[in-house]
Amino acid sequence: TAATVQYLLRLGDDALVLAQRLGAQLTRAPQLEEDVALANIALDLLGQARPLLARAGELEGRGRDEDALAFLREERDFLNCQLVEQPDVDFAGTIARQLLFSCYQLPLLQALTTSADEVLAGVAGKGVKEVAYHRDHAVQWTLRLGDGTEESSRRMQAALDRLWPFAAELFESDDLVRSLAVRGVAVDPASVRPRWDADVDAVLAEAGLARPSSVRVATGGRRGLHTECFGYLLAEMQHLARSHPGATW
Amino acid sequence: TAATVQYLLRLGDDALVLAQRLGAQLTRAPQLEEDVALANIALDLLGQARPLLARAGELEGRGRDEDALAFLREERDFLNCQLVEQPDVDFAGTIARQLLFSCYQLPLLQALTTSADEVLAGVAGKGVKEVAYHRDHAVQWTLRLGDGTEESSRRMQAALDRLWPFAAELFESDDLVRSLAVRGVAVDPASVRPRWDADVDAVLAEAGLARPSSVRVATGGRRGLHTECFGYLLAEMQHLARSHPGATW
Amino acid sequence: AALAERFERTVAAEERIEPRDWMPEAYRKTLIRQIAQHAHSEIIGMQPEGNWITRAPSLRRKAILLAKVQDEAGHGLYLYSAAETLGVDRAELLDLLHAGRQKYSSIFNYPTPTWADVGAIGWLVDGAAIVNQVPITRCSYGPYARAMVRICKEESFHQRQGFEILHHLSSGTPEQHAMAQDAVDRWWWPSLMMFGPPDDASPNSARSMAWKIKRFSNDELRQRFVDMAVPQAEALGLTLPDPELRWDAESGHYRFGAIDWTEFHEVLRGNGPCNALRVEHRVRAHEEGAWVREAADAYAAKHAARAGAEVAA
Amino acid sequence: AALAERFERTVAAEERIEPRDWMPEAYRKTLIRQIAQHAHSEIIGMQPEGNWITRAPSLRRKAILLAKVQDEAGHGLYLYSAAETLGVDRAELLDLLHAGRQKYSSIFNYPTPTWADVGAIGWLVDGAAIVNQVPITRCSYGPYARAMVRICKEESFHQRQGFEILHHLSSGTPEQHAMAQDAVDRWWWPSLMMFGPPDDASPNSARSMAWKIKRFSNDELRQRFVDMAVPQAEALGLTLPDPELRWDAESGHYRFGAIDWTEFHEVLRGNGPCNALRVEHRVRAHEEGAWVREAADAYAAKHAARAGAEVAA
Repeated sequence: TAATVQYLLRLGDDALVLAQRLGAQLTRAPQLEEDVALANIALDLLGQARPLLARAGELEGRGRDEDALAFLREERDFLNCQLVEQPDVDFAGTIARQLLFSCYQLPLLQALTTSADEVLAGVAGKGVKEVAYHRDHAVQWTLRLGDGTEESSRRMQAALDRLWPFAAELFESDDLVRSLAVRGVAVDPASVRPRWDADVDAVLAEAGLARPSSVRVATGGRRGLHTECFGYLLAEMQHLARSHPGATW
Repeated sequence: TAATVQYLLRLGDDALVLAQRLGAQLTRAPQLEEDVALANIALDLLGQARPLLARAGELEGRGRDEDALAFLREERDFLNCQLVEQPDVDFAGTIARQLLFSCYQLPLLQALTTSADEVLAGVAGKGVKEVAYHRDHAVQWTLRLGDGTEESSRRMQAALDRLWPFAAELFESDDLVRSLAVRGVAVDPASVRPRWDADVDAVLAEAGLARPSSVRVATGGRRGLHTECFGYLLAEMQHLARSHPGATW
Repeated sequence: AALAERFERTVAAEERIEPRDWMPEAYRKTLIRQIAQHAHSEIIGMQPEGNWITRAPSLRRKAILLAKVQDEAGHGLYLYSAAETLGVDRAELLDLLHAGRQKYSSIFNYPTPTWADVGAIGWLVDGAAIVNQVPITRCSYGPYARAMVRICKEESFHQRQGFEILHHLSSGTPEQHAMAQDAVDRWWWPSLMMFGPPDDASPNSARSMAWKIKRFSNDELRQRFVDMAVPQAEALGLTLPDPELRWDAESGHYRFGAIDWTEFHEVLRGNGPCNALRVEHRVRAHEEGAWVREAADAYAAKHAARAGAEVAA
Repeated sequence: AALAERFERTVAAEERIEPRDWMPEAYRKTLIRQIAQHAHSEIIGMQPEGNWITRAPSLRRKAILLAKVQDEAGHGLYLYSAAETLGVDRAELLDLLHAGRQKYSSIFNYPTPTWADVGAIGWLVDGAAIVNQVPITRCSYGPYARAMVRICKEESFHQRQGFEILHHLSSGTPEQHAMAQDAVDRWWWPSLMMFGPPDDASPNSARSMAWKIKRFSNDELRQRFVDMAVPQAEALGLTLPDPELRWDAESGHYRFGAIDWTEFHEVLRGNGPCNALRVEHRVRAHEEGAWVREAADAYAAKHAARAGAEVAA
């Protein structure tokens, strides 16, 4: 179960951290409809994170609930991929991050609907519909920005170039995930890479955007190693909860 | 002594929060000499804040040291003026904040060198020389920016206009400070206003900048009421210390 | 004249004026101004609470708050749509907001320094909004009345959530209780000001009442709010910062102290703690989003052109 | 030829070449490249530690860290001045840094996720820097040697502070101890790489040695550092992440495992965890400061002109 706990934290932290980033964009979107849409996506992700973290805490058996895991863990204990923690430089960056992540998350959750862990299967079952919308939203905006104005195309390409090094980590396989995959609990993320490549390539082609050629591979999130922006995200997220030890809200 | 504690916190929090803002600018200055200069000013202010907070904790008698006061108080308990917490929008903003604050702090510390509180008198004695440099630094840059290029003059004027509403609070008098002034501990801040007006007006005139005409008066800091940016400053500053209750560093 | 008569008859019969109907120009203008101000208040009102989304102290509270601020964006959308039925468009109205030429509720010019402010806004500000808005569900202009039905339903949900936040804080640790009390102390008087100036200083009210846009006077609504809030404060275990507040058995109402209208007018004139901040934040989001809206328009135009070309081919 | 001979004689006699002296063009170029790289390393090196200034866990540590990062800016200033004696100016060198055409030490392309990283950088990175730099205090080029004397004095102060941070953490709570160990685990190997490629893969070393710019080979310096660090790690109560590390009584040195030079070359090629971040941060500060530098120049020019006009009048 220690392995399952780790795996649940990886998935739960991905959703939590991305929800946190998107939540910060509320009141800052380019139009009201996008305030609504980004909040929707953030809510879906938060709704995925909560049962995953709660389940991790339950299996761990050390009395930590979803809030203890979200608010009282330190940076090195967060297992999200580095992609989701990347800051929102502009709307193109927000969309690029959504595109890369949702094209990965959708086939992953589809495969996880049959997980041997009931909670995981339940979250995946509910999440598939949500993430299909997230992906559609990101695809539509990628097309509009890629095939919109000169500026939007330049910004969208720059955002993709900037975030591309963080994509490889999504598909990293390791002993933990492989052993859980054998037991039917997890899905080996490497298995969803072909689908991701096909989906992303198709969108980029239609949007007139180039697939970035960066060879750099950023990694470490699954081992708790994060980019320097992440500590500030946590400080903001955890400060109030940490300021009142033992209080409930 | 409860009044003296409050007064020491006002002065100490001013210095601490301004040091925190300036410290965040390190590696972001327009030239290396300014990285050095702003760090110097931040260090001076931090060096003033520490004995003031330590003295406040000592007089309070509840066992709180400088770190407990800096890292474990909540936003509503910080008594700094709102001016020092205002974010660094650009270098002109940093300089405008320095100008308004150092032109106030210098005559205040000069008067406090004879405070009946020994620690306060000591901090003031040492601080006078430091703040004379801070003021000179701010004045020189105000002249350069005001009388530099069109852009620099526009930015400097905008920064002054933006920060001007926060100046009045510096000179606010209340029963607490008046009663301490009678006892020779504090200086009534209203008494340094004429000097401030004269000094600031002279610099603005030489720099070709207009004295802002804003009638808005921002206030509340001395009662622990801060602008919305302040909570984020505290979250960042306090997060690590709050994450390890009871640890020393 | 026949048209005017029909308009008067419709209003008098408590029936709805619809966009296709003739209406007096002053009625249209009054409605546009009021609906726009209402919409702007929803949009600007996202900021004080949005300030706590990233810092909410539990995941459940974070989700509730996210949903609430999202609802406010949704309310803004309905209301701008309602205004658009009167022949203005959202972009124009937003420009007026950004230029400071249309107002939003002054209450949102106060800061939210603590988490308890989220509770106080929900309880008091949404509470006051509901008292203000429920009568508008019977407003003579159809689209506004219908938008308000939906909005009021959600607002009362928000108000209960605000109450619940404060209730939890009030019965929590001493620090939490103090935080709740402090927030109520700061929000109480501004909430009372939300109903607008006293009746004897509210020149436009009479006409709005005649048109059945407005149903009750400012002071009537304010009294209704106070009568509702006082027992709720007791249930919360919190006090209201008014030494003159007392039950008046004779009238069956709570009597309250004098409101500081100087503060109200200062905030209204732009000198409140957060006026500049709120408008700057909105303008920045709008300006930073300009290239995105342009891209969406360009894309739509290209694809409409292509679709047209395909049809022609 | 007489000039060249005099240059050779001065170097051989362990005397100093000064800016006014004749020197071979290759010597000048090598020095410019090395001093610039060194200066850039000080400036970029402010970032990983600067990352913790606003979050330092005590006011004392915050002051020490502020002072340290300030010292690094000061070191950058000395070194750019030393480079300027060779006929380039700081602005040119910064442009080369920003364009990625001059390098800085690869060690600064690693992130500082925890407070213990500040300690590890002080202890290991400054420690390695000192081993590298102390011999440069005897460099044949006078201005560089003199800058280095001052820098080394401050660096050894910084190194002790780093050691002290780790010592405090190591003997603190279990969480603090783990934080210190984790940081050392992450910084150890990159620190060893700071001495550059192994001698058999370091083509320019021989000439630098002949010119007495360099005094010891990369591998010699690396060994010196390891010999110094191992007992210090023991004193800290921390382990070094090298299972092959052991004392070799025969040679009187610690033997250590093989270095992963692939990682070194990847980071050098720009693919380290923070290469993009570091350069972008630097470029942003430079670009955002452009209007300030222009204003200062314009002001200086105006006032020089006015002073001239007054003299003429």
